[in-house]
Amino acid sequence: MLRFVLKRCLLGLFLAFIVLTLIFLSLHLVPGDPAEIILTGEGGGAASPEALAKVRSELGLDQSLWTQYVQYLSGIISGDLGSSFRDNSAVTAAVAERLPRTLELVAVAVLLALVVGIPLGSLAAKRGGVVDAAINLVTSTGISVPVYVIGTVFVLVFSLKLGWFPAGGYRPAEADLAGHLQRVLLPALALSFGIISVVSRMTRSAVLEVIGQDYVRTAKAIGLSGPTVFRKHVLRGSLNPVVTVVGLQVGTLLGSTVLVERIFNWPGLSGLLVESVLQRDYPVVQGIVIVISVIFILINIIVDISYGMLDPRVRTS
Amino acid sequence: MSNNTSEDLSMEAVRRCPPRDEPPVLAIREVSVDFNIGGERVQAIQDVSFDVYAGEILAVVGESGSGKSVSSLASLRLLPDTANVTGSITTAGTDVLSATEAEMEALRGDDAAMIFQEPMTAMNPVYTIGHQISAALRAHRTVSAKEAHQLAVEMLDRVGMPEPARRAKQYPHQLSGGQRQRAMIAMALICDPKVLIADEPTTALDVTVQAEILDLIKDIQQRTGMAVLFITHDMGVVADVAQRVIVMQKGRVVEEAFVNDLFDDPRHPYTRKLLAAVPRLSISEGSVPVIESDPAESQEDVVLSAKDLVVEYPGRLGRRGFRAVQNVNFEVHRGEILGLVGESGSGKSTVGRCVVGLLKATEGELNVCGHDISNLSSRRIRPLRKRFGIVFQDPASSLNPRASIGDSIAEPLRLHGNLSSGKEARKRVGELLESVELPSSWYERFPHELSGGQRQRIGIARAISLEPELLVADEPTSALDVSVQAKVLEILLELQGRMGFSCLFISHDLAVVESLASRVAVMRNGTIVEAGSINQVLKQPQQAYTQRLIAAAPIPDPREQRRRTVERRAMSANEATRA
Amino acid sequence: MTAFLKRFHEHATPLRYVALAVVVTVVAVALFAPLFAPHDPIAQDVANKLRPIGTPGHLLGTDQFGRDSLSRLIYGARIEIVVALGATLFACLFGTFLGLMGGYFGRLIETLTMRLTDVILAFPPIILALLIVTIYGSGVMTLIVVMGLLFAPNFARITYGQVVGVKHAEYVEAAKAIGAPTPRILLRVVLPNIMSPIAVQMSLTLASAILLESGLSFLGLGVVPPTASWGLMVAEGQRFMASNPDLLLAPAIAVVATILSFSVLGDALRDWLDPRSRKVSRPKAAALTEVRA
Amino acid sequence: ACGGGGTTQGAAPAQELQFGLSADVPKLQPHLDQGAAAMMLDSVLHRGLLGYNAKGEITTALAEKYEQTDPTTYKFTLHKGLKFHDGSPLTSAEVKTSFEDLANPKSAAKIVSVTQGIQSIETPDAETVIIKLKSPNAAFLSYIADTTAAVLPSAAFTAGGESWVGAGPFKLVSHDKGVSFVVEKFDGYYNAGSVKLNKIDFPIYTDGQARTNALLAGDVDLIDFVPWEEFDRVKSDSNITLDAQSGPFMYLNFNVTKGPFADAKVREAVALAVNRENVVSAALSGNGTPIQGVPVPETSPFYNKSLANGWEQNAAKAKSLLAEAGYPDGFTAKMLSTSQYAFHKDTALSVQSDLAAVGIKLDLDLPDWATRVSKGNAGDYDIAVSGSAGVVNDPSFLSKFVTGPAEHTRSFGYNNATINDLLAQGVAETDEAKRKAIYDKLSETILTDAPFVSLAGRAQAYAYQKSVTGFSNIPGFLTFNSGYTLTETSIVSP
Ligand SMILES: Nc1ncnc2c1ncn2[C@@H]1O[C@H](COP(=O)(O)OP(=O)(O)OP(=O)(O)O)[C@@H](O)[C@H]1O
Ligand SMILES: Nc1ncnc2c1ncn2[C@@H]1O[C@H](COP(=O)(O)OP(=O)(O)OP(=O)(O)O)[C@@H](O)[C@H]1O
Ligand SMILES: [Mg+2]
Ligand SMILES: [Mg+2]
Repeated sequence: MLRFVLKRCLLGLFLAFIVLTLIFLSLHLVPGDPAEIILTGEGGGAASPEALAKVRSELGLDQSLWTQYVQYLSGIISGDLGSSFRDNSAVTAAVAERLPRTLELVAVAVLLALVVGIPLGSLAAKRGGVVDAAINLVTSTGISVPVYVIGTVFVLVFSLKLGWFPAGGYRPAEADLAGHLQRVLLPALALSFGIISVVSRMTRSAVLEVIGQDYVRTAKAIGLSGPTVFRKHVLRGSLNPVVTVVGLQVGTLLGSTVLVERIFNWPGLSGLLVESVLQRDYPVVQGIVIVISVIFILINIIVDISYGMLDPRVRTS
Repeated sequence: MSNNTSEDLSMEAVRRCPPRDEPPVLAIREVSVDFNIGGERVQAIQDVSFDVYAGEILAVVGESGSGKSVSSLASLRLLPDTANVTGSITTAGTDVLSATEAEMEALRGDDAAMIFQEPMTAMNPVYTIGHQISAALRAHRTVSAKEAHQLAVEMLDRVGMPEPARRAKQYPHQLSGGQRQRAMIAMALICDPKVLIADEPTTALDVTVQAEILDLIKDIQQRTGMAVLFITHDMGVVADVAQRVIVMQKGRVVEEAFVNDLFDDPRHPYTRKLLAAVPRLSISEGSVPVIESDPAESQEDVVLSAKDLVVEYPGRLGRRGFRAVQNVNFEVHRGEILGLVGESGSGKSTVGRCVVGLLKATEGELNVCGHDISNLSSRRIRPLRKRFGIVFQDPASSLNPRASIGDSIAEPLRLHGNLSSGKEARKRVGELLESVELPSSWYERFPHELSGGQRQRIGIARAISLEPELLVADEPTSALDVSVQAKVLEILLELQGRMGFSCLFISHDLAVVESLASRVAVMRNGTIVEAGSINQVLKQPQQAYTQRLIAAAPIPDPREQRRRTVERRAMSANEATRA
Repeated sequence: MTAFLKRFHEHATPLRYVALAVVVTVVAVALFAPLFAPHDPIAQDVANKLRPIGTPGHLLGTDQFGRDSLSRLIYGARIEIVVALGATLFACLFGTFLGLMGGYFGRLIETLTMRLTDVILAFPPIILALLIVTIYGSGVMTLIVVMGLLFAPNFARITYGQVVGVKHAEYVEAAKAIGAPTPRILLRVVLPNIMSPIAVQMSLTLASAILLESGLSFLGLGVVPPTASWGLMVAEGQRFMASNPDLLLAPAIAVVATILSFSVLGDALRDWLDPRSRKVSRPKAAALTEVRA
Repeated sequence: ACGGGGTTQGAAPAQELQFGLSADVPKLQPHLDQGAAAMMLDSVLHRGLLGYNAKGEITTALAEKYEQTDPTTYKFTLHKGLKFHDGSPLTSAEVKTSFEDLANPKSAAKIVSVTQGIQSIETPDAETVIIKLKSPNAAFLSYIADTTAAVLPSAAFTAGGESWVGAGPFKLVSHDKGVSFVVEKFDGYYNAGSVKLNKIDFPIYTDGQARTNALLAGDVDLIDFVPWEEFDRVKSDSNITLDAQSGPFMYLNFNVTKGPFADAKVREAVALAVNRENVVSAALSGNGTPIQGVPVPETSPFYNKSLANGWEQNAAKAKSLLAEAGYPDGFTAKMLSTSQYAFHKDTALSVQSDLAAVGIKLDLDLPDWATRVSKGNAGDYDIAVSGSAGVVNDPSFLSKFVTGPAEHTRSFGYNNATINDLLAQGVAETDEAKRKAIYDKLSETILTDAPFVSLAGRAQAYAYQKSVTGFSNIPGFLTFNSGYTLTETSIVSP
């Protein structure tokens, strides 16, 4: 077990290295020049060739790709993710500041998704018929309506119409806990819509798969109550695909909450990532991608271990 | 365990006159069940009625597929949704067909417990057996988890599970077929039910354990007055335990009688046929039907030989592995059937899996059809596969649940039998189905739509479809009624006669082994303790274990069986005092 | 085909027929878009812009260029079907293949296949899409490949998770024992037994594909305007959501209806594959209550 | 809606303004800054010698007074005792270093084309600055009144011009990256007495819709850059003032080094083929003004009505021009725009449709903005959609669009000696009538040579709660300097 984790972690490091190299190379392949963007801004500015050259050399972009790569790698090894092209601040600090915010959104959303999605999917599987169809309608809507549409509707209804929540924004929890929570809820809810649907649909199918097994009949035969049979035998046996999709969702969301972040003006990691790509802020993009990929690789390791935990027949080795 | 005669006599009395003044604990009245298969209704049982009284063991025997399991499942309302049940069923005072779900929950496992036919699929693979047994207890009694576990271990001990404390922490797939069945039994008995519905509870058990289990059930029954519905196809077991017997055929009850009467004077033709087909262990009869193979000829042709075979199962999550087979040596010659008998959990199935290359030998040599199979890559083994077949011990789990049974049987034909067309495949499958006494029209059925015995026959049909040179048959007839069993044995013998087919025949039914095999090896604790010709081993067993095994084999004659039980108990008591 | 319909009928519920009808309609409309569309989908008529749903001559209204929403919806179906289905199929085939291999063989093959998916997954989807599209240029083919690549790991992981649970099953051993070659075991034994989460994932992926297409179109990485696609229409609609919600409504409903239909059909496929639920059992339960009454 | 700012209720409102800002500003470099958000911060944190009032007229700022002693010499007298936020003194020396930086081509100052014309800067005493130009420049003062000509402390120049410390009316108290800026009134400001706001909180709302929603929900008091799609919604709220002015404008560029667009006739044909009303209506939701000629603002004294509509839509003429140029059946070309900004994309779509009508088929290339800029700079396009603004309202701003090195806001490879000449004459001329004649001539040349094709002026709007008074949107290109009016802004109880 320990060996397995250790092996996977080492492998994970290697993977992170590959990701890093790929992202480094592809960023440099993408058209668009950081210096131009820095100097011209979003507006229709113009920059002189001299100024461009100066900025490029300041950013080290005039060196060969190889040199840049080696420099970047040696930075990484010493724990330095470099500094932003745009404001020279340390990428590590930027990530450290933004990551918890996005993690918070994702965590709340996933929690909501589990709390709502699993019962919903179970209900659909157990009841069938009209209930199933109705849940299918809800979840299909949940996965097919873009999060930015749901988010916008939330703002229009809950903030503008009803005035229950502020229309987005961010307050640090340590300074203003109530304000912070007020602002987490809507985006997390909007985000959770899709995950709820995914979890619910996976649960439904897995439950249907398990519910006809002989051991479920045995569980009934020893007199366990319906809910207990369902929880301990049916659900437990259905968890594998659910765990898989939840793991995937968490990982994917880390980098994809940008639209929600935008609509609710939530200053998270994903927004920074996309903005940094658009601004060709290579070090920030690289830093964020690395962090996300490391987290994702960890999640995958956990999910893989959980297969063995969930089903003793799976040998984790 | 005491064994004085007076108790036996009183038991004999009980057998004759079950107390009829109280209402039956289990009353089945004109129950019919049909299943919906592809929109059609298929009748499984029709107008079945019988009663089981407190303190009584009612044996249900009959054709495989005659509706024994369906009737028993119906008594606890455990049939799948596709079943339609009519009639009336009263189980331990509860009107099963109209009870609320909560009433059923209170009933199941507490007043009425059930032992399922196929323990592999009937136990949840993700919980330890200890957990599952204590869950059964805690569903009805308020005990702490720790206590429950303790009681579960005790129960496991009582059902003869070796090293119960360790086993309690194991998962079903880590146990042998018989061990699983014992866990299943422990689960059913843990709450001291008023009525026990036991569906072939001892099929996977070797006779010694079987005898112990039967004793245990009888014991509990005497103590608590439990009513037992005992489904079995083993007439010996019937003779051993039952007071009354009902015989089922084609979904109906065709005969009901006290056990002695049934054996003395069977009325229904089917019952007569059934009794006639029962293989009898020669020792009980004095005559030995010997199938002598020519040793000179077979010496040349060793189809299968094992030298110092060792098999170890890997431990989970870095724990130490488990050595299931140790230094086993044996040979099977061309045209020979070697019987492999022995204690449950002794490694018989493990040897069998090893022989067909599903498990790698940890050490030693295993020569199959001229190839050292333990050293072959799976790619190299594949072409050999059409030369040997295997019947798995657990038919439910060895059939692909997503494939129709026809496809499952056709698969080897498609792979090796160079079939010219789909039509031909259908035809061949039809023939094979009929050869195991199943209608050829069942091609499209799925495994879960069959009875246990029917599934087992699918496994046999699949294994013999290519007419293999070597067959590993792991308890191939354990779930079959004796008439079908006789048919299957006949097929095997016919194959042997026709094409010099050899067989490693794993069984706990000594009579079957005797009727089929020329030589037999007895396993215990992963080693072969005794081997030799049938005559030698069964007539003059050298090892105490073998002696016990033979003594424990039930005889399909209630009076004789009583006598033997007494003898056996005396023997084990002696052994116990000696030890 | 008739066999298929018969089989379908066996599991049919009215909802499933509706779903089938929707899918057939969408496909037909996509195929014969010019026949159905009342207007040229890219013809602008700014004077008639942002008309509400129900405007005579423009059943579903018009967008900010005065283009007919209905016609755009009809032509958009083409792109949507090609892109979303194409990407889903590609992802499913590729991902399931990886997962099967990785799960079944373990060891080196597992490391290679599953770690490959880890690498793909490690890139946030938007970034990966952005990178590929900016490097290779946008277009239908790029979209299919990008999205296929993006979604393949999901299939791979789900398949993997299922395979590791199933590969030690006795019926798999039984298939080995009769000498079935490994590819056949994988396809005929393992796959059917793990199909249902994959089928669910397919309908989920279809939805994700349409959404991502929308997101990418929004970022200009999707189909090149003025070509219509539903995703593009949804993205555009969002801009005018507060002022002209009608613009969003039509494509959103089209997307929801299509995804709903596909997921209903996905369920049908699941039931179809699962022999235990292949006979719809509802009438039976009713019969049982009758007996009790 | 509930108040997030806490400024909308109560008898005596705290003078604290919640200003929803359209973008984060990672680095503040007043001499370079071109974005709306950065310029907004520049205008509150920094000050130059001069400034603008609400009407867009030049006013004094750090300079207490100024005079033009001869056509090329300006003398500025600073207020006494000026201080930066950090307490360090602001004297003529700091003004000098700042202007030297502005004039240095390497520093890429926004107004470098103007400041390069500085001959010398003299500082006879701590309060006096004398700037001499190489040649007269009628627009010089307008340029140095822009926020970009802020006087920075010398520390800024070691930091590459980055400066959060200035001499403006407010000082920065905190910057939570990506979340907000908070500034407080700076008591050392030369005119601190007249500044009414004590504090301005700038929460950042990058998404236009989110920004609008925040305003409508009452979370903020004022927002910049109201998205065009939202104008109606904002207007319909009776508690809110929408303050729109025509701002930057949309136009087309050409790659004149190759293909059909090398021919002026084709370019003119394009100019005549586009329907500008449609651009305004479709891309700007109707919130803009069609520009059918050279984009000199109507309010400018240099506006010439007869020339202003020289590119009025005329498809027939466009076709005949195409035929003259040898393209009677039109041709296919690649149009560069960006999908990152919807109005750029929609402008492209609108133009695409109009040009198709005269036979020019355009394939759209809609990468993200960074790629768009690169491709624009490299000339990787045939025709491109651009949007930009002059720094000042003075017509000299036109030079930005027609002369200079290759640049994405200019037609690639375009160089016209006549135009360059006229532009030079225009700034050198001080007599207004003569200037007008020169610019009329310039306009005529532009109309036929079409170095760019103007399309539409974008309405640039701020919106604020009715309780906010004194803030106003400065007209024309000066809209980005509107932050200057925050010194007069206050919050009154409703
Ligand atoms: N996968 C496994 N992991 C660990 N131990 C196992 C595994 N399978 C079997 N065993 C152990 O190996 C021993 C031999 O098992 P095997 O199935 O060969 O017994 P058997 O002789 O066939 O018994 P039965 O007659 O009950 O079927 C048993 O003690 C069992 O617990
Ligand atoms: N779920 C089901 N769907 C359809 N048919 C079924 C189902 N279960 C059982 N049957 C059919 O009902 C009949 C009775 O089955 P049952 O399991 O009761 O037989 P059995 O007497 O227990 O036989 P065995 O001794 O082989 O276990 C069989 O013909 C079987 O094929
Ligand atoms: Mg049965
Ligand atoms: Mg066994």
